[in-house]
Amino acid sequence: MIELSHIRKNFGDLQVIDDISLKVKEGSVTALVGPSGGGKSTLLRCINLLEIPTSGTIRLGEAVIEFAPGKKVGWDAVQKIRRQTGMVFQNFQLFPHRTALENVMEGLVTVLKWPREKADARARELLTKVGMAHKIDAWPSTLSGGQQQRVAIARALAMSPRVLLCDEPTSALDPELATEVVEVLSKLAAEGTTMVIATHDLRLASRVADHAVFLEAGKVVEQGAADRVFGAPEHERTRRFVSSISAAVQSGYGEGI
Amino acid sequence: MIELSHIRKNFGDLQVIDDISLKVKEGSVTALVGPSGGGKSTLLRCINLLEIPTSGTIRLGEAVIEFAPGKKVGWDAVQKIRRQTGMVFQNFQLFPHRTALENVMEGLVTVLKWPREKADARARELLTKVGMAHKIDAWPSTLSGGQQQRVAIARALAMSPRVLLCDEPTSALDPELATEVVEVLSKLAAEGTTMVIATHDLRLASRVADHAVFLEAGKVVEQGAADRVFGAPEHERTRRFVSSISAAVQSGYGEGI
Amino acid sequence: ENLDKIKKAGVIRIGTEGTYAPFTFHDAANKLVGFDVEIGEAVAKKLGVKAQFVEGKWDGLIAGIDADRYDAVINQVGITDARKQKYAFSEPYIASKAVLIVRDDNTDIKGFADLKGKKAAQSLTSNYGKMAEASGAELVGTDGFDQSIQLVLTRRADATLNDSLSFLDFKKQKADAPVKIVAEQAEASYSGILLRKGDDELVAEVNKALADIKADGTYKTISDKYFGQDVSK
Amino acid sequence: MPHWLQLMMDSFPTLLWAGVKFTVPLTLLSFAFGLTLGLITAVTRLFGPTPLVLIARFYVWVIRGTPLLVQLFVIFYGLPSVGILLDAFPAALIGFTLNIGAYSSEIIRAVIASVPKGQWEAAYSIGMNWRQAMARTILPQAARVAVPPLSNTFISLVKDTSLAAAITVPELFQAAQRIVATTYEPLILYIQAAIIYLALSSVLSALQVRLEKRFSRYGGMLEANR
Amino acid sequence: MPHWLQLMMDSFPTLLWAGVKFTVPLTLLSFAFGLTLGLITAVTRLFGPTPLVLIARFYVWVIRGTPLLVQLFVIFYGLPSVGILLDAFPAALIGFTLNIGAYSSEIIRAVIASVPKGQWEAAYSIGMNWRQAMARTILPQAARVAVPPLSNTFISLVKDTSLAAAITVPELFQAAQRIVATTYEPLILYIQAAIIYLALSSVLSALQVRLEKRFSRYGGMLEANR
Ligand SMILES: Nc1ncnc2c1ncn2[C@@H]1O[C@H](COP(=O)(O)OP(=O)(O)OP(=O)(O)O)[C@@H](O)[C@H]1O
Ligand SMILES: Nc1ncnc2c1ncn2[C@@H]1O[C@H](COP(=O)(O)OP(=O)(O)OP(=O)(O)O)[C@@H](O)[C@H]1O
Ligand SMILES: [Mg+2]
Ligand SMILES: [Mg+2]
Repeated sequence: MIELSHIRKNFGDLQVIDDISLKVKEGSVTALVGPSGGGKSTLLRCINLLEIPTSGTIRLGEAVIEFAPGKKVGWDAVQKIRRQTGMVFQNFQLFPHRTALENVMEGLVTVLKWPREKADARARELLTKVGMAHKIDAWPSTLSGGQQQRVAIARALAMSPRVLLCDEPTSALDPELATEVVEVLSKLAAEGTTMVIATHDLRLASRVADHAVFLEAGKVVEQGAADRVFGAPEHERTRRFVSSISAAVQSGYGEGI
Repeated sequence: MIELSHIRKNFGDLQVIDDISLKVKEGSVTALVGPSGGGKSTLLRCINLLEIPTSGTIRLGEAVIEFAPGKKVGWDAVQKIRRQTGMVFQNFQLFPHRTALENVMEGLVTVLKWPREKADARARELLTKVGMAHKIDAWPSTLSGGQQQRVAIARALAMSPRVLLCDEPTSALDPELATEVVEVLSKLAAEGTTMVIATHDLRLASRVADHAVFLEAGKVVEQGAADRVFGAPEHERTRRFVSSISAAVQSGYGEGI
Repeated sequence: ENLDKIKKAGVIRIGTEGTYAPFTFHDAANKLVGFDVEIGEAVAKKLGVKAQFVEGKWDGLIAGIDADRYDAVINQVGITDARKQKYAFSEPYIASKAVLIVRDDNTDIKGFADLKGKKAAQSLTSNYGKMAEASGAELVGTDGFDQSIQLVLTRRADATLNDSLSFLDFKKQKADAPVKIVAEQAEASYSGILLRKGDDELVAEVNKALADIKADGTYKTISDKYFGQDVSK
Repeated sequence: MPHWLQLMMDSFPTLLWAGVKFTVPLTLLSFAFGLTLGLITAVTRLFGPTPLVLIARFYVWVIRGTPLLVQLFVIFYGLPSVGILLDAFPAALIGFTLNIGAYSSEIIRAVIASVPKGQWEAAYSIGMNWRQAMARTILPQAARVAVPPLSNTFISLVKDTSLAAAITVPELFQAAQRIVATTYEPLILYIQAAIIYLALSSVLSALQVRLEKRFSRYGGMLEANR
Repeated sequence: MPHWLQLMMDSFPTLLWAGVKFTVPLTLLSFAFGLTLGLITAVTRLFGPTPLVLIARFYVWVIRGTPLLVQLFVIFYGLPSVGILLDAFPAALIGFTLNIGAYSSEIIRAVIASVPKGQWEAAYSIGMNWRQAMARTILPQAARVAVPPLSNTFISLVKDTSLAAAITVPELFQAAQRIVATTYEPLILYIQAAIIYLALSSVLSALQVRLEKRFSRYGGMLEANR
């Protein structure tokens, strides 16, 4: 479904993605984990070309684009890839001038040209799913962090993309809600949507991911089946990272459980 | 240290904080937990008067302000409270036109009138503490989510406030970093800073908090010693909320540990 | 060949300001009237065509004849050597004398010679400006006679030069304005109809028309109507 | 009745009529065309290929840099020498349109650029193309900041139309000057004209307030007195 | 040498001198004063008590709504009747300052309001008072959007100073008119004046580009051609 080969991304002199190759199977869920600043967001943004990679090749379905420094990428090709992908941004990026409902309807009406009533019904359904039925007409600026995040998720889901890219989709959610949202996402995955999720919530990752990729400093340190990467990491670095949570769990409320 | 009595906050017809009374002892750490939209951020913002409560009384150190609908609050009184409090915002709110270093120096130079070199040294020290030494001269717009959050924490710490209000201070951090940041905060608490932390990371909460407050729909459902609230919650609602994580842990990567 | 064009169109286009009483201005019914306007109409009639007036500001008026926006300018254009170099003029159709205007209470200025070192408010594009300058006055630029008078009234300028006819019109409107004439120029200056160069036929026809209206009394009627006297000399 | 009041009342219909007949249509038409031109210019400068960007910059540079009066002169009196003879009204319309286009393009460019990049990304991420992103996401947000400076431009235009008098358009101010020519009361007549201009601009100011309210209703910024 | 070129070369020093002596100082002084007045007015409208807000709105309404020429006339020819007799230059300076103040206040108000509320909160949260927040947090961010519309106002001003001729200030355009009076070449002289205006505005345009770069270096928005 998605195939990245030798993707690099530089910002000026800074190499943020360093020769990453990755395959994501249709209908699978891939978790991108790793320390802050490791390049998770950037990699996700490269997949739907919000950042144009410095070099490498991206294949998404039938669309293939090759990148090289100085080479311009055709708008059509970009658009072809973007039409197949949805994205939940780390900082939500809701449209401030549209209500929660309108945010979710926007793509349906503008891009898919659905009639308003149909779009309205679908948007309400999705907002209800993420527990936002009571805030349908609220402006984003009046929503709490978790509420904004849920609208952002609903907005991305609305387009029923073949590929859903989620950047920390539960970072602002309390554990209960996170679990619910994870459920929604799992169901989506089961229905065949391909997902790539950047997250530092290893619980979420291990719960929904088939495949896990551990990214640090723009390089893939370890990747493989999620169970294996989280359960029995091969690399020392990965082991330390994964264990940091168990440590926290053990020393913290974990005692109380 | 901080005493809220009968605080209410309405946005138009919507009552977001509903008669909350709360005492926070000097040097203690209070965790505000609860579902998304429960009013955690709003309550924090009421404490340093970024939102003016609709009614109630706030005491912070020697400053006491009483609120009533239609009653104007003096700027001096507000400023007196704000000078004693620092805040880490849920969405960071870095100054986009200042580099990471300048963001941290800003308060020292402008408010405390420190000489530039002294402020510079202090800012570097803090940024190093939160693992941001390598991004000292970066603009906020080029920082990853977690990096922004760490700068925001450093900015708040720089002012050495008597009271530190943290709104989801680890939401964008990976578990390793979260642990480190929690350590920094714990040390601060040990040194006598009073802290109120809104968080959905119950591990963090149980790790650093003396006192826990469970907020839902603007009301306090349960409060008490953190150990007790997380370990043996009295209320059915709290129990369910706390158990949602243990559930996640058990079904998720917890198995692998 | 311009003459042919005019004849063929049946219209002569005349540029004028429309804001210079009593020569070219709008009456209470907002109709364009005035001495120059009626002269233009009378001349056109003699040419066997209709007069069509185009109103614009002074600087534009001159540019407009270059750009062929009209065939003639009738707007109290003084006949000077400088202008003759670029444009053709008809025979003069009016003679006027420059007068020196000061405030009632001004006793310093008694004649043109006293202008030396004094401030004269003048429309810069007019002949009078040059006359004042020649007398040694320092010029204060204005957009027209009405402003020049204002400057004199507010003592920002000591004097203004203009033609006697305009001043009379002004006094008619504002009898109690505290200004007076202290001197009159000895020799009259003449204004003519401004035409493009290189069209001698048209100049000749216009001159003939001017002569005709003087001969048949039309000119006198117009002159009496606006000034109560014959202003051709 | 005092003299000045009489004069004002007498001249009022004449001035108003000149305003309605020339000033208002000239203002409205050149603003509509100019705003379109400004949007095109702004978008070209932000997104166009380099040659077009240079042309757009040149256009803005020349038009902003030279007096409107001179531009009108060139269009009306200068173009005939290259065989283009325009009537006064169309000449004025072209001049004002070019002007509004240049000034408004700077404003539009600034406000488009002020919308955070993330909003483009959000629009693209739900599959919008550039045009849709611009129309539905960027411009509505940019409009909020654009309204006051654009209405500055619009309201200036109302009064700048008086320059059309220089190229023989008998608009409001010219009408006032005509009356001054026979009454020698510039102050009274000009104030009279100013009152009518003020009435026209007040309509625009009221529109501005409405638009500002409309574009700001989604909050997220300072609640402030206006 | 063709006639027109000769004429241009002859008149150039005269025009330039008028520009340097009157146009430039008038522009710079009235912009400096006007911008200060605009900032005060904008802040009053955003944060002031209601009576002051009403006064500020009235000021903006009247000044934006009436022609600059009339304002100059009233100051120069009208005020003497109440005993205030100003020289031409100060009268012009007052008129232009009031104008820049009104127009720029609208721009400043819009851009101040465009900075997200969260930035005020961030500034307050580290203990800044209102003044510090404004000076160090809000205005620097607002400046990014403000530069193009403000430079519109500034560049317009350069050319509007020609209106000062109406109240006898012998500035650049009037110098051109004086030469027109003897040469009857308005088009050539006006183009000549336009070239000098263009040179003056080019300095401002260059300044605008520099300021835009400076205020935008922190990124977060569209990378675009300019
Ligand atoms: N526009 C940019 N210009 C320069 N550097 C950038 C830019 N965007 C990202 N970076 C840098 O690239 C690195 C990777 O950033 P990225 O946002 O991908 O990290 P991340 O893995 O998502 O981190 P987090 O978990 O904190 O969100 C960071 O060091 C960041 O500072
Ligand atoms: N300015 C506002 N206007 C109207 N409603 C608001 C405003 N700010 C917050 N609210 C509402 O108040 C409620 C509480 O919001 P708050 O941000 O305090 O929640 P929270 O507990 O911090 O949630 P989260 O965990 O999602 O951040 C929410 O329902 C929100 O929609
Ligand atoms: Mg990220
Ligand atoms: Mg919150």
